[in-house]
Amino acid sequence: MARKTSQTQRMVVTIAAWTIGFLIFLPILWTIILSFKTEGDAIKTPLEVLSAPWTTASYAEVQSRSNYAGHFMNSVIISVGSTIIALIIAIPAAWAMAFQPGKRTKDLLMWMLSTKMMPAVGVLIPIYLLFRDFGLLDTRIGLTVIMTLINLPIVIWMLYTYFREIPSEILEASRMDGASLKNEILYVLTPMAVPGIASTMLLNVILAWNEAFWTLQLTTSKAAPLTQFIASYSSPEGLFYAKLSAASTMAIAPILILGWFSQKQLVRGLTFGAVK
Amino acid sequence: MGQITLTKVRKAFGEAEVIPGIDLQINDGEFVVFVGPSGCGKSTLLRLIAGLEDITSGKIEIDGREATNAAPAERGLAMVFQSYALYPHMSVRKNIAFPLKMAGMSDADQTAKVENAARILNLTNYLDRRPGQLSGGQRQRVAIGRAIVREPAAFLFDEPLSNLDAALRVTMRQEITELHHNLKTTMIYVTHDQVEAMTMADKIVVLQAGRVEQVGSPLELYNEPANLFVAGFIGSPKMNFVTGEHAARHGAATIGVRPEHVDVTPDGIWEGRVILAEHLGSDTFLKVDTRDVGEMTVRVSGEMRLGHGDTVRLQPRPDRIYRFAEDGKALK
Amino acid sequence: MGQITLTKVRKAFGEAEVIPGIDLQINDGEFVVFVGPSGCGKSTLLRLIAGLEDITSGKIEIDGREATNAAPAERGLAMVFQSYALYPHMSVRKNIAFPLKMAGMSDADQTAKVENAARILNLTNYLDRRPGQLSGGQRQRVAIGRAIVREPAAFLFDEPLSNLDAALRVTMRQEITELHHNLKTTMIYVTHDQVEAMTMADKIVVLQAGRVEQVGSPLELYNEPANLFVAGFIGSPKMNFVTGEHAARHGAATIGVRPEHVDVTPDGIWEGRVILAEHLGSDTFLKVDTRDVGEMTVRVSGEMRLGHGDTVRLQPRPDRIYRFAEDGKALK
Amino acid sequence: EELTIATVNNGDMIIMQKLSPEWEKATGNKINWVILEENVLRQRVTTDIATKGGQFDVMTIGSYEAPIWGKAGWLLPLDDLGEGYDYPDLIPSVAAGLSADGKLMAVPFYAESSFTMYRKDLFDAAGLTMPEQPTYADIAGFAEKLTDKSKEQYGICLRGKPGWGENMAFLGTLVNTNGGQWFDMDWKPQIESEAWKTAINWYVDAMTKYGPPGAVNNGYNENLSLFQTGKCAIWIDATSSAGRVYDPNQSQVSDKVSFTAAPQATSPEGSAWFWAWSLAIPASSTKAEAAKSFINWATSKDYIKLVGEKDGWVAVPPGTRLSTYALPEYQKAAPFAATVLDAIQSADPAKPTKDPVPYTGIQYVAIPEFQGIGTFVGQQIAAALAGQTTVDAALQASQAYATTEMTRSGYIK
Amino acid sequence: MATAHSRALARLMVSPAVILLLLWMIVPLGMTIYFSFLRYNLLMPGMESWTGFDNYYYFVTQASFWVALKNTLMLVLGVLCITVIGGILLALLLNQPFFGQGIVRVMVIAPFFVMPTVSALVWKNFFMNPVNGMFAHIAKALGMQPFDFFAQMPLGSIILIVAWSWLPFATLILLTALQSLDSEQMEAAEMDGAGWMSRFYHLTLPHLTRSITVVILIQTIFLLSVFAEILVTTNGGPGNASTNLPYLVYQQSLLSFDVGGGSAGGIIAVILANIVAIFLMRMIGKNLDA
Ligand SMILES: Nc1ncnc2c1ncn2[C@@H]1O[C@H](COP(=O)(O)OP(=O)(O)OP(=O)(O)O)[C@@H](O)[C@H]1O
Ligand SMILES: Nc1ncnc2c1ncn2[C@@H]1O[C@H](COP(=O)(O)OP(=O)(O)OP(=O)(O)O)[C@@H](O)[C@H]1O
Ligand SMILES: [Mg+2]
Ligand SMILES: [Mg+2]
Repeated sequence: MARKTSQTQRMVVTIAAWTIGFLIFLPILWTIILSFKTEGDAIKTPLEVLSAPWTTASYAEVQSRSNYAGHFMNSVIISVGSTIIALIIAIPAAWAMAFQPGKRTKDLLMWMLSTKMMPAVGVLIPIYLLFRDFGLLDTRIGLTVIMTLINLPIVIWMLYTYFREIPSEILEASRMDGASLKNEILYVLTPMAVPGIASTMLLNVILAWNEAFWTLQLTTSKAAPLTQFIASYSSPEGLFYAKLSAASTMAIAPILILGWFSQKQLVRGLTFGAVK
Repeated sequence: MGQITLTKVRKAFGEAEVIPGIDLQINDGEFVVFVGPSGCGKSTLLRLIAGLEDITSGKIEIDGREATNAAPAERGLAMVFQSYALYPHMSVRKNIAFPLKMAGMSDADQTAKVENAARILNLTNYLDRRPGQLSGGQRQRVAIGRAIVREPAAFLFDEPLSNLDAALRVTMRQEITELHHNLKTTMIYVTHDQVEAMTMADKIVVLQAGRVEQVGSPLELYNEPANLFVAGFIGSPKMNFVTGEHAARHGAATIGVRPEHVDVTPDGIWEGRVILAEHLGSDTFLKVDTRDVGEMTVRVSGEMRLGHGDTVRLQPRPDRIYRFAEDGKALK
Repeated sequence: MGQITLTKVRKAFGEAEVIPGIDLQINDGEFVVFVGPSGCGKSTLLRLIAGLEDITSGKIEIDGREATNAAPAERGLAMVFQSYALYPHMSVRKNIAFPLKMAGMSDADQTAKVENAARILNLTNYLDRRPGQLSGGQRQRVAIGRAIVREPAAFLFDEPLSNLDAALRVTMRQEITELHHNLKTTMIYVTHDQVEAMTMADKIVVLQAGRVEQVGSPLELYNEPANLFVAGFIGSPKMNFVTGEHAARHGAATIGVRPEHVDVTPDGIWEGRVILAEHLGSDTFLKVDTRDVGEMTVRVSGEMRLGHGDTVRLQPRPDRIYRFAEDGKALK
Repeated sequence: EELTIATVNNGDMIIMQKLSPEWEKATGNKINWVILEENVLRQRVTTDIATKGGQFDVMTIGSYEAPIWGKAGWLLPLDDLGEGYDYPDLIPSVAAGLSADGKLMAVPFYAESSFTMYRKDLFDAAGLTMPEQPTYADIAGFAEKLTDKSKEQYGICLRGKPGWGENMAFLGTLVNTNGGQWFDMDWKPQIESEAWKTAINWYVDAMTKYGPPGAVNNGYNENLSLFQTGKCAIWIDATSSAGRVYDPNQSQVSDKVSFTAAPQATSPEGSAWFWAWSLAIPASSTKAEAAKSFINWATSKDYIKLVGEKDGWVAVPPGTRLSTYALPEYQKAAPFAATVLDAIQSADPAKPTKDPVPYTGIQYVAIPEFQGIGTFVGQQIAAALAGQTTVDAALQASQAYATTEMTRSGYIK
Repeated sequence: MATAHSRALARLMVSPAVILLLLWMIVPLGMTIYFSFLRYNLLMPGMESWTGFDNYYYFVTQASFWVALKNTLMLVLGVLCITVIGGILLALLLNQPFFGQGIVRVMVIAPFFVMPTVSALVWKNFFMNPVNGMFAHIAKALGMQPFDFFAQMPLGSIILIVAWSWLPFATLILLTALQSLDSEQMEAAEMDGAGWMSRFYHLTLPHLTRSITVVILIQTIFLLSVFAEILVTTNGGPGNASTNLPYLVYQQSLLSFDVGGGSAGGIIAVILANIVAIFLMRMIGKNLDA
C-alpha cells in the first residue's frame, strides 16, 4: 500500500514518536546528565541543572570508593557464564521437544515455566544453607548456577520456538547424509538457529545482569556483581544525587550499550513463537 | 548395486494403519515412480525405505542385505526432499560436501567430488553462494548434487519438483531424466503429478490407501489399466466413465473412454450440448453434456470453432473403449 | 456497469518507471486477462485500477466517471488476492459478510446475501469454519465470495490460482469461467500462466516491461501474434524459432513453427536425432536435435514408438509458419 | 590476609573505608568492603551470622544486636584488643550497652543519642528563642511559626520512613517521654495506651501541618539532606548529625545551626535515644587476629586523630571516647561537643521509661522479636502519617500484631 | 523422523534440563515446607520446635496477608494494562514511517536494560521526590503543589515504575507481530470499505492476540515476584499499602527473621503463583496451539 502518505501526516507521526520516545528515555538521559553535575547543582530545578557546569567529579568519587572493575567483571562472568551453561543444557532439550514432540511436551514446557514463578524470598534460607554447606557463598560458580537455573526455562522456551520453525526435513537430510546426532546438532541445527540463539543469549544476559535478589543475598565481595555495587549507593546520606547518578550510569551503561548494539538481533528474536 | 526388496512391509502410526502390507521389488538401475492421491502413503513408504521411520513389521532388503533396522545413513541411500532441505548457512560447496565430511573423507577428495558433481549439474559458477541466493531450480540441483556425491545405491526423491513453477518443472524433470540416463543408478521418485510419472518412469507404482493398485511401465498403465482407479488416475484429462445401459451393451459394469479417444463427428452416437469450450490454439477441450451418458470431456486437436451451447455428436473410438467389471477390475 | 478506461496511465516508484504509459479500454462484462512475464507490471496495473496505488499521471475512468483519486472502497470494485487475504480469525460467514458489515447493512440482509453467495460457490457447509480449516480451493472460493457479495462493477483477480496444485487449478479456473458466465460482470484477471489466459479470457492483454504488446482474443493471439514476444509467450510448448538461411528463404528475419504444427514424416525437410521422448499416452513430445535448424520441439498426437537416439525427419506445415521482421514485428 | 568487612553506607564509615589503605599498608592485609544500606546490611549480616555462613570477618552492628548476639555466643568477645587499647577511655554507658554477660562483645565506632537541631537564623528572624530544655508543646509552637511552604521552608523534620531503626527510633523516645512503654512487666504490649495515643497524635499532627511533603519516605538520610539544604527549621534526630550539618563542605546551613537537648513531654526518662554503631567479629571467623587488628585501628585514639587531621575535626566519629571530647582541636571545631557528650552520658538503656519495664533499650527492646514488631508498628504509623488510616486504627492493629507475636513467642503465657 | 531409537535419544536429551529443574524445585521447596512447620526464628538458634500449621494460620490471618494478596494482583494487572495498551499504541506508532525511526526505537527500548534497583532509585529520587524531584520542580514552576507520589499513591507509583521497565518489552514483541501482519489482508479490508478504526478492531487486534498472550504470560511470571522496586522505594508502606506477597514474605523471614512464618508465606505464595500459572497456561495453551 505505497500510496502517498501526506507529508503533514508524516510530520505528525515523526513529532509524536520523537516526543514519546524522548519521554520514555528521559529518566535514563536525566540520570546521565546529573552524573556530570556537582551534588549541589544536581538538586536544582531542571533548567538550572542544564545550565550548570559539567564535571566528572562524581565518577572519580565513585571510582575511588568502589572496585568497579571487579564488580563489572563479576557481572560479565556470571551473566555470560550462566547463559552459556543454560544454552548447553537447553539446546538438546529444546531439540528433543521441538523435533520429537510427545503428548506431554507442551505440559513439560509449561511446568518448566512455572518453576520461574516460585518467589525467591520464600526459598532464600534453604538456598543459603545449601550454599553454605557446599561452600558456594560468595563464589561466581554458585551464583552462575543459580542464574542458570533461574533462566533455564526461558532459554528452553525461546529455543523451542525457534527450533520449531526449522523444517524437520533439514535434520532428516543431515541424518541421511550420515550425520550423527552430535553432528546434526553441531553442524546443522545450531548454526541454523544462530539468530535465535543469539537473541536468547542477549535476553538472558540482560536478565541475569539485572537480577538483584540472589546476587545481593549470596555474594559479599569476591563474586559481587554490579547490583551489589549499586546497593551501596541506594540510600546514602546527605546530598547524593550526583554520586547516585554516576553509580547508576556505570551500572547500566555496559548492558545498555550491548543492548543498543544488538537491538536488531534482540528484537528479531523476541517473539516467543508469537508471530507466525 | 541398488536393488531394493520390500517384503510384507506394514506401517501403523499408533492406531492408524497407513500401509497395511506391501511387497515390492525394485531392480537395479530402474527409475521407479510412486504415484497416488494425496495421503495415500507415498511419502511414508519412501521414508520407510530411507529409514527415517521404523517399519511396524516386515522386511526391507537393500542389495540382498537385510536393512530393516539399519540407521538411515547406513543404508547407502540418498534422499532429495520436496523442500530441498538445503543447509541455509552453508555455501553450495559445503552443502554438497556435507555427506562426504560426515563420512570423514579428506578435504582434497571432497573438493574433487564436489567439483565433479557441480560440473554434471551446471553449478560450477554458484559453488560459493548460499542457498538463499539461488533460484528454485538451482536449489533443486544442489539438493541433487548432495545426493550424487555419496554415490548411493539408490536415490529417493519426494515430490522434488512440486515447489517449482510450471516451466521450471518441465526443465527440471528433463534434467533428472537425463541424469538417470547418465548415472544409471536406481531412482525412486514420489509424485502425485501423473505427467511426471508418465514421462519419467521406467516403472510406475500406483498406490491407494497404502495399497499397491498396479505396477507397470507408463504405457502399460495407460493402455491396460488394471482397474477403475488406475484408469481414472493415469491420463489427463481424466478418462470418461459410463455406467448402466451403455456399459452393459459392451458387456461391462463400467466402460471408460479417454477424452483424446472421442471424436466429434456429425454421425456420433452420443448427442450433447457444449457447456465449456477451452481453446488453447493447439487443442480444444470440450465439456459436453450428453443426454445418454452424462458429462463427457473431449479433446480435439487444433482449433474447433465451438462455443458454449453448441450441439455436437460424439463418437468413441471402438478399439479404445476400456471395460471394467462390477468390482472395478478391468475386463480383458 | 463495469466499463473501465485507462488514459495515459503512468506509474513510477521513485526513479523506477514501472508503467511508462498505458491506454486501455475494458468493456462492460468482458473477461480481460493481463499476462506477461514476472515483473512486467501486471500486479501494479491491477492495483492502480483498484486504487491501492496512486497513479503518477494519467486518468482512470470507471463507468464514465473519473476515479483517478477515489479511495479503493469508493470505486465499486472487488479484488481477490493471490494469498486469498482471508481474515484468519473470522469464520467463513464473517469473512464473506465483512464488506457488507462495513457498508452498514442490516444483519438479516447480510445473512441472505452471504447464504446466496455460499450457495453459488458451494460453500454452504463450510460457513462456520475458519479459513485455516479449509483446503486451498475452498479458501479461494471464500475470497471470491467476499468479492461477489458486494456486487461490484468489476472483479479484479491477481493470480488467484497460483497457490493451488495443478488439478485444483484446472477445476477452479473452470469455476471462475462459469461464474463469469452467470454473473456477466466485468473481470480483470492477472496471471502469468498462458493456459489460464487462453482458456478464460475474452480479451488478453500481453504486457512486457509495463508496455502493452498486444491486445486481442486468445485465438487472435495464437494465430496472429503481433511480434516475436507474443508468439513465444502464447502457446505451450513454446514456438520453435529459426533464424538465418532457413528464415531468409521465407523472406523473414525469423520464422516460427509451433510444436503441434511440425509433423514427423519420412520425407520431412529437416533431419535430426531424438534427444528426449516423453510418452504421455495421449501425446508424445519429442525434442529433436536437427543439423539444419537446431533443437526443435515436436508434439505428436497419440503414441509414437520413438526413443532417445532415433533419427527422424520433420516437416513444418507450410500454412502454419509465422514470419517476423528484423525488429520482431510479424510480417503479414 | 583478606578481610571481608560489612558496614553501613553512613558518612563515618565511608571515611573509614577511605582511610583503610593506611591500615592495609601497615599490616600487609587486604580488605574487601561490603557497603550496604542499613536495612539491607542488617538483614544480610543477620542471615549470615545466624546460619553461620561465615562470609564476614568484621561486621558493623548496632547496640541492639550486640548484647543479643553476644548472649547467643555468635560474637567473639573483644576485651583483649591489646596493650594500647585504652578501654577505660570508652564512655562507660556506651561500653555497657555493647556488653553481654559482662564482656564487651563489640567496640563502638561511633555512638549517638538524640537531640534537637534548629536554625538560629530563622528563630532570630521570627523573634523566637529556644529554651535549654524544650518541651514538645514548645516545638509544635515554634514549628507553626516557622513554616512557610511557599518558600519550601518547613517547621519541623522528623523521620517518617517505616522501620524500627527509622521512624520508630524517634517515636520510641516520644512515647517514652509521654510516659508510655512498649511492654508492661508481664510483657503485655501497651501500644494502645493513652501515652502512645498522645505521642502519635502529636507526631502526625505536627508532621502534617508543618512537615515537608513526602515525609513518610524520609529516613535519616533524607532528613539530613533536607536540613542541610535549609528546608527545615527544626530537626530532632541523632547527635551524630551535628558534625554533618556543621560541616561547611556538606551543609549550606553550617553557620546558622544551633543545638539543644531533645524535647521532653511529661517524663524525662527515655526522652533521648541511645545508639552505637560498633564493630564486631563473628565467632566463626577464621581470621580473628587480623580482624582484631583492624578493629583496634579503627576505634583507636589514633584513628580519631587521623580523621581529624585528614578530614577535619568535625568529621571525627563521636560518642565513643572520653578523650575525644578532651581534645582542644575538637572542642574548637565542634562547639556542640558538650551537648552531645551530655546527651550520650545521660541516655540510660537500663531505665528507659517512667514505669518499670522488663527490658532494656530506649528506642528499641533488646529481644529478637522486636525487629518484626517494631517494623510492623512503624509501618502502621507511617500509614497514619500518610493519611491512609487513623492513628487509633494504626495503634489498634499494632497492638493486635504485637500481642500475637508475643503470644507465639511464649512471653505471654 | 520418529524411530524408536530417536525417541529414546530425545528422552535422554531433555533429561538434564528436567532433572536440574526438578532438583531446583524440590530441594529448596522441600526444605521450605519443612521449615514452614517449625517455630524457627533465625535469631534464636536451637529453639526450633514443631508447630504444625500454626505458621500458616498466623500468616493467613494477619491483615497484611489479604492486603498483600490484593496488592500483588493489582500490581500485576496494573502493569499488564499499562504495558499492553501502551505497547499496542506505541507499536502502532513506531510501525509508521517517520524520520529517525532507528533512534526513536533505541530510546524506547532502553528502559528494558535498566536494572530494577536502578530504575526504582532513579524514579524515586530524581523524578517522584516531592522536594527535589523533577515532577516537583515542574509542579512548582506551574504554581501547583508538588504531588507526593509514594505517600498519596504508593502502589500506583510502583506500578508506574515497573510499567516503565516493561513497556519496551511489550512494545517490541507487539511491533514484531505488527510487522508480520499480511499487507494484502489490510488491502483487502480497505477494498471492502473498512476504515482505519474498523481495520484496527477487526484485523490488527485479532492478529495481535497471540503476541498479547505471550506478553501477558512472560510479564506475569516476572511481575508476580516484583521485589526490588518496593524495597528501594516504599519498603512496602505506608502501612502495607504497597506490600505484595514476596515483600510480605521478605518482611516475615528477613526483617523479623521468622523463618518458619516466612516459609509458610513462601509456600502460600508458591501455591497462589501456581494457581495463576495454571490459569495462564490454559489461556496460553489454547492461544499458542491455534
Ligand atoms: N507421523 C505421522 N503420524 C500419524 N499419521 C501420519 C504421520 N505421517 C503420516 N501420517 C498419515 O499417513 C497417511 C499417509 O501420509 P503420507 O505423507 O505418506 O501421504 P502422501 O501420499 O505422501 O501424501 P502427499 O501426496 O499429500 O504428500 C496420511 O493419512 C497421514 O495423515
Ligand atoms: N512498491 C514498489 N516499490 C518499488 N518497485 C516496485 C514496487 N512494487 C513493484 N515494483 C516493481 O515494479 C515492477 C512490476 O512489479 P509487478 O508486481 O507489477 O510485477 P508483476 O507483473 O505482477 O510480476 P509477478 O508476475 O512476479 O507478480 C517490478 O520490477 C517490481 O520490482
Ligand atoms: Mg508426501
Ligand atoms: Mg504480481
